[in-house]
Amino acid sequence: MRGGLLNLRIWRDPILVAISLVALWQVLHEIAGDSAVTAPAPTLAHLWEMIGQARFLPHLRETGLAFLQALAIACGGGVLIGVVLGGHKLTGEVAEPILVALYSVPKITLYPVILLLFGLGMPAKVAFGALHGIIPVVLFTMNAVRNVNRTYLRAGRAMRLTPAQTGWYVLVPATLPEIFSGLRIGFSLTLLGTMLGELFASQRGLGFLLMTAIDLHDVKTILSIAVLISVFAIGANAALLAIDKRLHRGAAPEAHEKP
Amino acid sequence: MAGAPRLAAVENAASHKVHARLEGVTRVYPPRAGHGEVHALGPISFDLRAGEFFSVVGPSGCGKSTLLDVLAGLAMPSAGTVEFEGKPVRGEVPEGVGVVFQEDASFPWLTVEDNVSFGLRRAGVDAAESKRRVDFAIGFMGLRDFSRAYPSQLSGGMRQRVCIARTLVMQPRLILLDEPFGALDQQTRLLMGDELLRLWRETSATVLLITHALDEANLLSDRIGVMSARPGRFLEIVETGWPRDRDSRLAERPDFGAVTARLWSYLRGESLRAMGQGTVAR
Amino acid sequence: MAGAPRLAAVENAASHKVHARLEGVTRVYPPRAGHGEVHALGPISFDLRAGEFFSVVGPSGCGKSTLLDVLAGLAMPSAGTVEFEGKPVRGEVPEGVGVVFQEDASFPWLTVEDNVSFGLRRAGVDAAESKRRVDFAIGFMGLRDFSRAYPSQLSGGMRQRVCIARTLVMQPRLILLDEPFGALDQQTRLLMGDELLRLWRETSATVLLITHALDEANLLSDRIGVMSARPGRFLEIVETGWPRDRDSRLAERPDFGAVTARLWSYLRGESLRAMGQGTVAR
Amino acid sequence: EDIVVTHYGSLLYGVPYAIAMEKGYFKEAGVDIKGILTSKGGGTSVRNMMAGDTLFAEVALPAALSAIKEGFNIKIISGGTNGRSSFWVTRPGEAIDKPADLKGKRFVYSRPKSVSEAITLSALKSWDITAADVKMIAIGDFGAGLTALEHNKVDVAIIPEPIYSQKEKAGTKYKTLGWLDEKLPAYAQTVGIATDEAIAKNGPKLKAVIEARRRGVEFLHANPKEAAEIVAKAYNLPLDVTTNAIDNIKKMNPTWWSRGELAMPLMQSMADALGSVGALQLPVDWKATLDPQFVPAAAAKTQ
Amino acid sequence: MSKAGWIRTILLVGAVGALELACRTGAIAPTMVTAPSKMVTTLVETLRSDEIGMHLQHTLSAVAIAMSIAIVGGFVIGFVLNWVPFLRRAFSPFLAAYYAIPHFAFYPLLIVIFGLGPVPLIVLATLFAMVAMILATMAGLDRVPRVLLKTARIHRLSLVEEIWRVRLPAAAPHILSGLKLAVAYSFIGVIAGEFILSTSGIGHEIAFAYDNFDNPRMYALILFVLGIVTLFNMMVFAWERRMLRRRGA
Ligand SMILES: Nc1ncnc2c1ncn2[C@@H]1O[C@H](COP(=O)(O)OP(=O)(O)OP(=O)(O)O)[C@@H](O)[C@H]1O
Ligand SMILES: Nc1ncnc2c1ncn2[C@@H]1O[C@H](COP(=O)(O)OP(=O)(O)OP(=O)(O)O)[C@@H](O)[C@H]1O
Ligand SMILES: [Mg+2]
Ligand SMILES: [Mg+2]
Repeated sequence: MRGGLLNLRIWRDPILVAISLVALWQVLHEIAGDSAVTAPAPTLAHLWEMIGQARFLPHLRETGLAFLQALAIACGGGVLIGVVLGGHKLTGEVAEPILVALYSVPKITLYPVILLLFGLGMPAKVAFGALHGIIPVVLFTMNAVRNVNRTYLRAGRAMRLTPAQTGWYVLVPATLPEIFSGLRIGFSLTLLGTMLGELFASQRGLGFLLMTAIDLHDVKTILSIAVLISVFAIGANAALLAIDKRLHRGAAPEAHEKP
Repeated sequence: MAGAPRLAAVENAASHKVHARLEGVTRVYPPRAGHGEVHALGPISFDLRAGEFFSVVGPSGCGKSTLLDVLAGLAMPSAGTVEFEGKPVRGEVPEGVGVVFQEDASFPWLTVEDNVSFGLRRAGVDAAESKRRVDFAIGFMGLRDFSRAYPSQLSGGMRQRVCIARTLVMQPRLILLDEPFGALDQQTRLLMGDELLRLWRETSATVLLITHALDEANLLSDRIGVMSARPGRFLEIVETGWPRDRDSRLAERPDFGAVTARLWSYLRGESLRAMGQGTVAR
Repeated sequence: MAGAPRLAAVENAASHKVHARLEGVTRVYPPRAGHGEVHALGPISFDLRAGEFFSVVGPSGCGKSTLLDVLAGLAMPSAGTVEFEGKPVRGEVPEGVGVVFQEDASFPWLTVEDNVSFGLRRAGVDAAESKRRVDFAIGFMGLRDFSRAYPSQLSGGMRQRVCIARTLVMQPRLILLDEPFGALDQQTRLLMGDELLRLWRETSATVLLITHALDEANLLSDRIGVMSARPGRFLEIVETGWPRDRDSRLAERPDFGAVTARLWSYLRGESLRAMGQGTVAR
Repeated sequence: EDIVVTHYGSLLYGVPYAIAMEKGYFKEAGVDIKGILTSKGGGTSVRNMMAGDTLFAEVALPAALSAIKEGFNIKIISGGTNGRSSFWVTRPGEAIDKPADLKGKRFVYSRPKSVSEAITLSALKSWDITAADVKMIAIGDFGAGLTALEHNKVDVAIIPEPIYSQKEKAGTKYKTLGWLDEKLPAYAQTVGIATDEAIAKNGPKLKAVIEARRRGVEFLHANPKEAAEIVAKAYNLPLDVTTNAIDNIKKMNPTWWSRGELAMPLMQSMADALGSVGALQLPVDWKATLDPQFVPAAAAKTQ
Repeated sequence: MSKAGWIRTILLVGAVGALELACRTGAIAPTMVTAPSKMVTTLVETLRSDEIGMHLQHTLSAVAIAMSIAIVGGFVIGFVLNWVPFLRRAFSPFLAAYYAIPHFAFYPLLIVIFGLGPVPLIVLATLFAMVAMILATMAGLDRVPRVLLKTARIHRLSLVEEIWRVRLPAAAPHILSGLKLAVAYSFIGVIAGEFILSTSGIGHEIAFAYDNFDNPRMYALILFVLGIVTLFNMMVFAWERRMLRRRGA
């Protein structure tokens, strides 16, 4: 198979982009100066040093733990809800407008409600993360399910699949590319949401580090954390893309046939 | 396919004189985006006898696929009732019914092999038996070279064969086929027809076949329902009287042509009517 | 369709003895997901004569649709060259070519009417003329009651007719048809075939028709290419020698059956080979 | 138990708590503090305290006043920090040397009707300059203000400690406008609060927290060097920065870290400042707002 | 009203009723959530005051600009990425990762580049909304049946015509998920930005109420935002329903 994870060719182009991003960063630094953007080299050195410190690990673990739980909820729940809302017309028509409208309100304003429901601490952070990430997954899945070729559904009914089987064996594979688009957005937003949760109340976590850095106007640390998170998110995205490609390789449309 | 547990089917077929029954069935598509309601089918009343091979012919757009949907439980009749093996069919496909659709219904995310074994796996047939049936079906459908290919790598006719295989491996007691050979060349059609006949004989399944080829309908069927232009009704149900033990050599019989000619004569007017009609409410 | 500006087409047809030419054309699908490369077509060399009606018959999966793609400029040959009206065809569809695909290619977001007028609008045909042609085509295709319906409200055969109408209203000089009547009943097929012949005579367009019905190929064509099992090559090109001014009554001629029989004899072996073959690289 | 301290880990309100933690004063006073939560902004700090099992919070006085005014069941039970801990700065070389130079200049503050706005306007008023004479620009946080200052989008910004010391160390030059608030009356910045429920149930613990904090303040004055070391560790800041920052604050205002006493006049002057920008409705019903029972005798004495 | 509409109404009325009850009986403290009736009366009061019009105008114009740029730009960029395999390969891993970046940390940078006006807000919201649109566009274009593309080529459509008359309508149902997110994210981007970056706008008013513990006003304004967003969404939903109906879903 071409497109294996170790294939150099598929990494070349993203690496070129990454290099251009760093160059852009340098340019921004030249324009804006240290008080808005520190230069790439010292920032990366600072990041390296930060990661090396023993006190960094508990922060990372704290955020990681919350993030993983939130991610599981956002992805699992998102696909499930998406399939149900997309597959069952009435449920979808009833629930979708409510969900989307609620989602469109900046989550920060819902903070008191989250506090009310989940209290202070880990559950609230997880809820905050999941809340950010779940709707994109739901929307992408739901929309794809709604537009699934009706013949596949008819074939499923003719084979007497239960609703759950139809969901898992027909709707999910038929909509895999969209689900993965949703998952990619959902992944990133869950990460962001988890950190936002830490901004509000915390004693540990990347969000805590970020908040104190912002408070101190410690631009180098702010950027270091941003870079760390971005690299993580980009890596995860690339992995999701690769999985996606493998999973629907048969159904994948051929590249445009160029004259 | 061959040599599979078919005793159940035989018993079942024997115990029901009538395998499926339609009574006063009509289907009207409700008005929708840009078009008024369409009275597509009926009223139709007829019995599908247990173990018979029944074909339906009729002009394009007359309601054949609609009839199949209603019979399979994929669509609810607007009026009337459908029964299968004595139990009412209401919006759900009964166990023991297999359907091949007019459209390409192969799952593009599965290989040919996985497409064919899809229903078996869901039904919990054990792996060895499943593999045996699938291998046989794939080989018989001429897809052995492509068992690991995906549908996007197949020609139109090959995809249609995948769908036929997927249904037949399930060994349904009532097989509903909507122009299953539409994208196949005539020689392949004949081969498939013969094999379908053999299968039908061996399993005593009941078959309802929608086809456009009158010769084919004639050759394969015990009875042939000729449908009118929309709203589809049976103008006539022709009994062929062919022996159960028949194959494509039947076409050489002198009385064979007479039946085809009779179908022709019924249909000529209906097709013209279907193409030129201007009577239905917008 | 009828009575449209057809002088240009006539002149064009006259000035080129050869309308389209394939030389040493092959097409190999590259290996992809789960399957090795597929040598689908050729090498094929043949000339499509200006103004002729050429049919292609062959077993399922032999490369007919692939041939059409290459000829239309929709796919590049892996080797060899394609020419249309003296100019090479390289990955772009030349002006004056119309295609009806094997799959349903109706635009689901457009009404029947808008589907049919799709090409006309952009070709700058004036509104009145456009309306005239579209109305005629819709009526002729028996879709008058459904001109404002969307494809999802049509039967399989009706959708196919929409696609045929969409292509014919453009009055192409080379018409490529991939099993256009596959979902139509025999009577409708005959009607359509006759109309296609009339159109062909009137416009002097060149027609290449892929079909599974040997009778149909025989009836309609000046020449019939019989394709081998994959990789598709012409085993034989049969000249029918029918008069230009023919219609479905031709089938009553005594020598008609002989041509069909000849096609049959070529194809029998190929279909068997196509279904049972086990020679190609995985 | 957890407590909430506004901007703990960045700004210096939390110094006494860090010392008390490090030195074990909390335990000695009879309360086992597990963690100190930080949070951004007064609104969130108060909400966090109400939602969680947190015992006590040190938050900005305006937040406490608004919350009480809006019916939140909390009381102010101790004093926190008083007076200023930040610098008004402009770009080096900018010709702002006397009150008259301020006219028409662009002032940055965090949010409308916030402390920073209230205090800035009060300071200007003390030089007879009105809001109409200058341009007030809200920008969110101090960091953004500094960036804006550097890029000449504003003329005067506020830098709190330890950011100032940190910037200084990094070599960034500012021109401080120390005279700007000379005539400004002293005001209270942060206060200790607790819910009515905690007051009823956990009196001794609250007392212990306030007492431990008081000891932290004493220690800070007695051992400035060690205090700076403790803060450097707790806040993860360089030692010279914390040393410098604590020094600077002490220079500006020796009693910035109060010993816990509820200093009425200081709170009143903050309330007045807020009232003047419309951030608070006057008068404040102090009786309903304060609960002085936990202020330690030792602290009350020094007042 | 449709069946779904009725059920939705009943559900909402039920939920609101339950909340009202919980608030009235004191199960939920007014310091946490305000009773719905109070929200509405406060909203009416708020809307009567003069300044709200100005805030509304600021917010809505920023949202409108961000949304339009995001939708059109997102489609164009998605199309280009889909069209040029090299670009797609290169940029795909970065696109969705964008959402993980704590953008609020970069406000100072935005101010430096775009100044202190509404521009940084609009930039922020546009970027936030656009990425979802790009991803949905790419996924949608992948779904365009090949036979329809072939048909476009047979008709010798120009690139623009092909996009406009074939690819866009064919992909439209799939692009909807991006469109819905783009609507949501334009609102979120602008309003959340106003929390910090601005001295006017609905977002600023909400943040102000939040900081001042003015719960009734805060919830009233959130309710108001909900209302406006729902209005926008309803247009998208109506369009979607019509489209799906035609296509036989
Ligand atoms: N979903 C639908 N909505 C509205 N009308 C429909 C729908 N499906 C089918 N029809 C109409 O019902 C009639 C019968 O359709 P049906 O598909 O049963 O025809 P058919 O006999 O199978 O034709 P063909 O041989 O062309 O497949 C047609 O006139 C068609 O327009
Ligand atoms: N996209 C593709 N990728 C790989 N192989 C393909 C692809 N399309 C077609 N093939 C293979 O090429 C061969 C010829 O296909 P083609 O569609 O031309 O057949 P056909 O003659 O039109 O058959 P039918 O009559 O069934 O439509 C088949 O064996 C098929 O498996
Ligand atoms: Mg049909
Ligand atoms: Mg084909």
